Amino acid sequence: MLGIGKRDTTILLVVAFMALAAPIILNPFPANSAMAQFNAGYPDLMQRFVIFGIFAIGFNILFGLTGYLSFGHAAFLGAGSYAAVWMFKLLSFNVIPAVLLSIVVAALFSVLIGFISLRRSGIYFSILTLAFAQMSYNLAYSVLTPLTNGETGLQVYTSDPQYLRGEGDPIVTHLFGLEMRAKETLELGPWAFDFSVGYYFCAILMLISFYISIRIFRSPFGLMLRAVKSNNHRLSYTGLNSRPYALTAFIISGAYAGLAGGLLAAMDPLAGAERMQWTASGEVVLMTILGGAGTLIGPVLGAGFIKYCENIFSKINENVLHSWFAALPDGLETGLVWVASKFVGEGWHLTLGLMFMLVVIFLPGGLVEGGQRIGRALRRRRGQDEPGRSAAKEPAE
Amino acid sequence: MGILEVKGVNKNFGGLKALQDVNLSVQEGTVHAIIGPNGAGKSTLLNVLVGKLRPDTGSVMFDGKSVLGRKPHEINQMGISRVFQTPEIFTDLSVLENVLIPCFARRDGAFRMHAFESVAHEGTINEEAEQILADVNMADKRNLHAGSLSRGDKRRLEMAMCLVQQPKLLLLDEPTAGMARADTNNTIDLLKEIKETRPITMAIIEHDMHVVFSLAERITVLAQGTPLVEDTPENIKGHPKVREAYLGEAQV
Amino acid sequence: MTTRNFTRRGVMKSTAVTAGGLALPTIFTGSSAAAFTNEPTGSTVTLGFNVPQTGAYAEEGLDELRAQQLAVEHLNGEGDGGMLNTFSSKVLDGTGIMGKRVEFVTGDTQTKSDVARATAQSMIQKDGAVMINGGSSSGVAIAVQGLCQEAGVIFMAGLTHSNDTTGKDKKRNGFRHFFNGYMSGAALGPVLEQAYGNERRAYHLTADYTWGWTQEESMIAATEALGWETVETVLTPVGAGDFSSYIAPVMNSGADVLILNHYGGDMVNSLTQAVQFGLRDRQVNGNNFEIIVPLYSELMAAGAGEAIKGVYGSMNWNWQLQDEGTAAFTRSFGEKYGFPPSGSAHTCYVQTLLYADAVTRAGSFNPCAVVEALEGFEFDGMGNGPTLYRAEDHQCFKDVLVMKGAENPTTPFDNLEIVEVTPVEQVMYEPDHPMFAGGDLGECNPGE
Amino acid sequence: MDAIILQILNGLDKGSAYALIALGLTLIFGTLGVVNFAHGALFMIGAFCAVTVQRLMQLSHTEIDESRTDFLGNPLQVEVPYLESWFGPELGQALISWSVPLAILLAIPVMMLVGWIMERGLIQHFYKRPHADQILVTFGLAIVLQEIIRQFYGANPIPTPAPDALRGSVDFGVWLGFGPGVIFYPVWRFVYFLFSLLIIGGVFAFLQFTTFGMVVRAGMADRETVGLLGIDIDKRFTLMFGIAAAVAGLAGVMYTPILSPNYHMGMDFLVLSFVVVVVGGMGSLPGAVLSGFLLGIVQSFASMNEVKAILPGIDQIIIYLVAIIILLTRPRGLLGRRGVMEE
Repeated sequence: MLGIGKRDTTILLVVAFMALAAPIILNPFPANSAMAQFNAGYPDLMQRFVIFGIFAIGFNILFGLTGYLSFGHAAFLGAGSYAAVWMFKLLSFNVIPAVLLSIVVAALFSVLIGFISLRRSGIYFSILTLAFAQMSYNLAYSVLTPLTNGETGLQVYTSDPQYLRGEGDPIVTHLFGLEMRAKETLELGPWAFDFSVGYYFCAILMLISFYISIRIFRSPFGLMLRAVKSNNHRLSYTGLNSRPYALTAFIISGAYAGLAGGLLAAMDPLAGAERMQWTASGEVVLMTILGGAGTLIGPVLGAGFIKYCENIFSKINENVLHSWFAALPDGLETGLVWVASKFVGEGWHLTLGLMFMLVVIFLPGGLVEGGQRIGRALRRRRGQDEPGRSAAKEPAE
Repeated sequence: MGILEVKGVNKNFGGLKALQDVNLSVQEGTVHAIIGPNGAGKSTLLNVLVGKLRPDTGSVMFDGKSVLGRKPHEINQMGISRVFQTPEIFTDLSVLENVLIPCFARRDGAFRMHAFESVAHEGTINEEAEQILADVNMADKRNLHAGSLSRGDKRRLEMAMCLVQQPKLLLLDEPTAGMARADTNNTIDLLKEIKETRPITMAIIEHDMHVVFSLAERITVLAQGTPLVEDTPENIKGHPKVREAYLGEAQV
Repeated sequence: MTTRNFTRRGVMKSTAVTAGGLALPTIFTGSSAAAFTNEPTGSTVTLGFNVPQTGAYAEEGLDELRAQQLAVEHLNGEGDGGMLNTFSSKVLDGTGIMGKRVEFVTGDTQTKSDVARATAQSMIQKDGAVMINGGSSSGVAIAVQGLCQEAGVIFMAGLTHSNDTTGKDKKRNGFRHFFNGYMSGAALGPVLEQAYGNERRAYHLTADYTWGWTQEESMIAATEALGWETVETVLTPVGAGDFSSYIAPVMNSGADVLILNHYGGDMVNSLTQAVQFGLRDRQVNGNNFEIIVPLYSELMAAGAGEAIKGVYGSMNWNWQLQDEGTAAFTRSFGEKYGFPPSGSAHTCYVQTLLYADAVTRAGSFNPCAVVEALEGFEFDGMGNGPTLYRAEDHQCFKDVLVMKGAENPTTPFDNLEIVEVTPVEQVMYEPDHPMFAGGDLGECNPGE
Repeated sequence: MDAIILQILNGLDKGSAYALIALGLTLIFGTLGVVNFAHGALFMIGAFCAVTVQRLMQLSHTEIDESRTDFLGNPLQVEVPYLESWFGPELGQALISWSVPLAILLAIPVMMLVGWIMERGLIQHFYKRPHADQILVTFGLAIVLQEIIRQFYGANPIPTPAPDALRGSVDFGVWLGFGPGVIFYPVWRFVYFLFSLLIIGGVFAFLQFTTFGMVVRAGMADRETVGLLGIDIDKRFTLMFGIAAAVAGLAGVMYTPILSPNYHMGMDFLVLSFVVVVVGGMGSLPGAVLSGFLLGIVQSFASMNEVKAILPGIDQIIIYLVAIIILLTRPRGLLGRRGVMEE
């Protein structure tokens, strides 16, 4: 189906189902229950899941396939966001021109940075990209304020021209009149599920991005990219020029980052300079490795994992903990709350750090490997383990 | 006029004269061995041929065109393939994928953006790849991880990757170095078979005289960066200068 | 597809109460939309406390959080009532807000605009917060203020000192209890004149971002009005760490005053290092060389240690004030946590009470009603004397404190001492003052 | 001229910090081939050794001063450090003010121990893993370490002044023949610079003149060969990790009077230290030191008003700009070797 193999079609369908049903899947707990704290099915966070999913999918095309570890991809995310907000400021709140321009701007920016950085490989390449991104961030924060509005972040003012804005157009981001923030709520008893326009807009673009990434993975081009990672030396003695391959991958992943940046702005028309900081570049690296670099679905999982931690764990404060453990005897409750509070709320970074360590120590292939292990264990229990199968590990599952 | 013509090549590293006035002509369709003691400049010469090093003076013509100043991938596209001392393969990819890559390289050139086609749907290319694997008796290993192969199989795979490109000239850099006797014999058989079944020119750089005399039709002896003699294996064996410079130490 | 906007929380709560299970599955109950975003329909109301809990301003944020929790206790009738006893408006009676018990959710802004907006969004979309409060930087405050305006909830900005928050970025749904750069300059001016005279030459080191620039602009205006000369203004990268290469040129520039328009870690480092360079031991133009830090905070002063001795700066509020409200707040905070509250804690505490008060007076949680109740509101008993929330720009006007690093502090909490309480008239400015021009409050947005 | 000398001094001082961090990082890279993203955290832990010693020296007992009240109106509880009551206020204070240099004594064993635990407990399992995994696990470790420090010391910067005797600045210009009062420079910064030279010299001498050092150097060049010689290179590398951690930690201890330590200072230095190492050339110790000083000086000059007047904001990006230029003109940094970390 769709020109991809059966396995890939299954993966795509699973991802599509997850993405489209996310508002329900991510809200498993009744809205008023104590566990509602763990619900992630509200539009803003779901949008972040899929947007950072796009970012990580794109990054994986570069890092997962070619092995070039860029530490500067946040620069393209930021450039995409700025481009989109400028479109809002100059044209109208319609998201289409904004998203298109954000892709184009980020791609052009990545041509420039990629062309220079790819003259080196290994860590030298990483540091070159890092240097470019940090320069972009520092300048955006200070000297380029007329273009970026510095620390505050670029936003749309009522005094902005918006040349293409029609009379009755919404004053929030929209798709031909369909407001991004519009949503419908489905209530089933104590459960409540939000279906927001913005989320589905992002989710559909994520699915398209994911589909394109599958096609790239399975294409001759993708094969060449994996060859670049595996043995660049052999590649050139096989008559192939690795530089344009790597550069194209760099540009594609830059464009993905631009799309993600544009979508961030389309969901929330404010672009802050922190988006370009090295920590943001590092975040996408972590997402990809955590999920499983070079796998199709890993980066999406990694992105969801990190964003979930950031948004859910950081919001659990001592009050919430007390309400959870209220049923326990006093001393025990205090003790449990004390221990737990070190890992959530202000301590959520500790949880994140520990998770990084645990995943990488015990699951070298990232979360995807965790899934595979569970799958294999289940198969083995059913006695269906095919011998030799694990030996013939498919390189880019 | 040979398919490969090396004329007056000199290469210095600092004060060291690695190659001095090297002239060499490899005739189309022959197996030409280049031998010499350690430090004779064999590797330097090879690196000049594949574009990794640029000589200080002289010319290297392949098929009527100069290879000098061209990058390795361009030289490969001209029709020169290379087998390395330790097999250079794509260890992270499957055996089949390893041979698919040269197939694409032959069809599409040094760079082509086929990002939306599926590898699985490339009928002819897949057939070619399967064929060559069958030719080197590796068809049953097509789905294995190339990195997990035995050394001998890696060598076979590398050979297959070169052959599938249908090169005009195959350069072999000590193809049996470090191999056990049995593996060496297997490799010799493989090369012999290739020679018989394909119209191919080979240039072998080799230490092992057994290999050289089993395969070569012409031999050039290199010593201290200079070709000493060039002749048929029979004549080389008896050549006094060669014995003196090189074979004296080896058992022939 | 329809583009209705309505809130989940209100609907959800009502159905939760009536349905109590799957008995009455209401599908797409959009038509019963609330009148405004997150209208509280149950027995509770949720406030969102969005403060930095990680990164450089974490302690500042955590102190805000302590104060906010205290405010919630007082609103719900727990504890000693704190400033509720001294507040001039008496409508709050310790039964929550309009009879609804106050609950709160917290989030970590990381002092990043993006993250702060994400956590605020989650409070609004997921937790049904009707008011967002807190923060420790102007960039974040402006970003979150914009979000609250769009979403239709009230924003009570925490620590934000940039002129822009109630200047070119002011919003109808946002209010600021903190003072600003202009007011710092206006308050410091007379004190500096008295202490250092009229013939000084000032050298500015300024953090290279929006707050730094407005602070520098305000200080230049204030000091030049005294007759001081501005020798040089130098922008320094945020988070530079080592400021030596910016401090060294000060020595032979002919300046005799160094003004550090820095905050947070930058302030700690630049001040410590300037003192290390022996600037304050120097004599220039026959004057003792002096350093000024226009914006102080207790936590950062503590970070700078002994370097702050004798250094002038300004503050929004300090626990050493002598009025009743301050005493009440300091007592209840101190008894709960064991140390006195910081200025930013005070801001957030007061704002939480003020919001509750405004809702009660308006008789509605509707943001537009709250805005109306807060605009032009005058009150007393919350520290800093009589206070006005100006309708034109939502800036709060009250006395401003000029502080000095104490020479001999006896405890870790009195390392700053109040030099003067500058009366509000002196820091007053017109809403269309050039430093604040260009903004537009816009219309209040209740959401839907 | 005086301005230039001042900026050179500033640059050397900044450079000392960069060089020390980069030196430790390179030792780990070069010997173990590990990309250690937790190196900044080691620097931070060093700095908090100084804080710890300061806290220990200030251990106090409370005395109640009835004549004064605290903020709640209760009688004031005055904290009197034991050192003050034992040695009298003046000597006591003087002793306390020496906390930072004294912290070196604590930092060396602590850092060696931290390094040893890190290497044996975690890093050794990652020698054969891809660099990406090393980055992820050490980054996770860095976060965990800094959060632990935060649990104990809070997030606020903590003032850690230099000893009274070394506080303030000296009229350095007079020694160079300038008029009095032209070039003042803080004493502690001279101390830091000399200290860093001492450490750098010590590390080089250690590698150059001890058998241990020679083995390690050989191992840096070719690990397998050394292993073949029957030398247990792993054990030596463990110790090397400890030494690298100690170098980072000492850099942190002595830097505290310049930069009040806070829990995330390691992250602030992390990126910079990698840039320094890479500009110097992967695996090259002299390269790391050279590049540290070079970048420090370049950054100082870029901060001069005269330069900023022509190129606004240049001081924000100069380090990265220089890094890009160097990497494009010298493929392996200043003194890097071929093939190290190029894959």
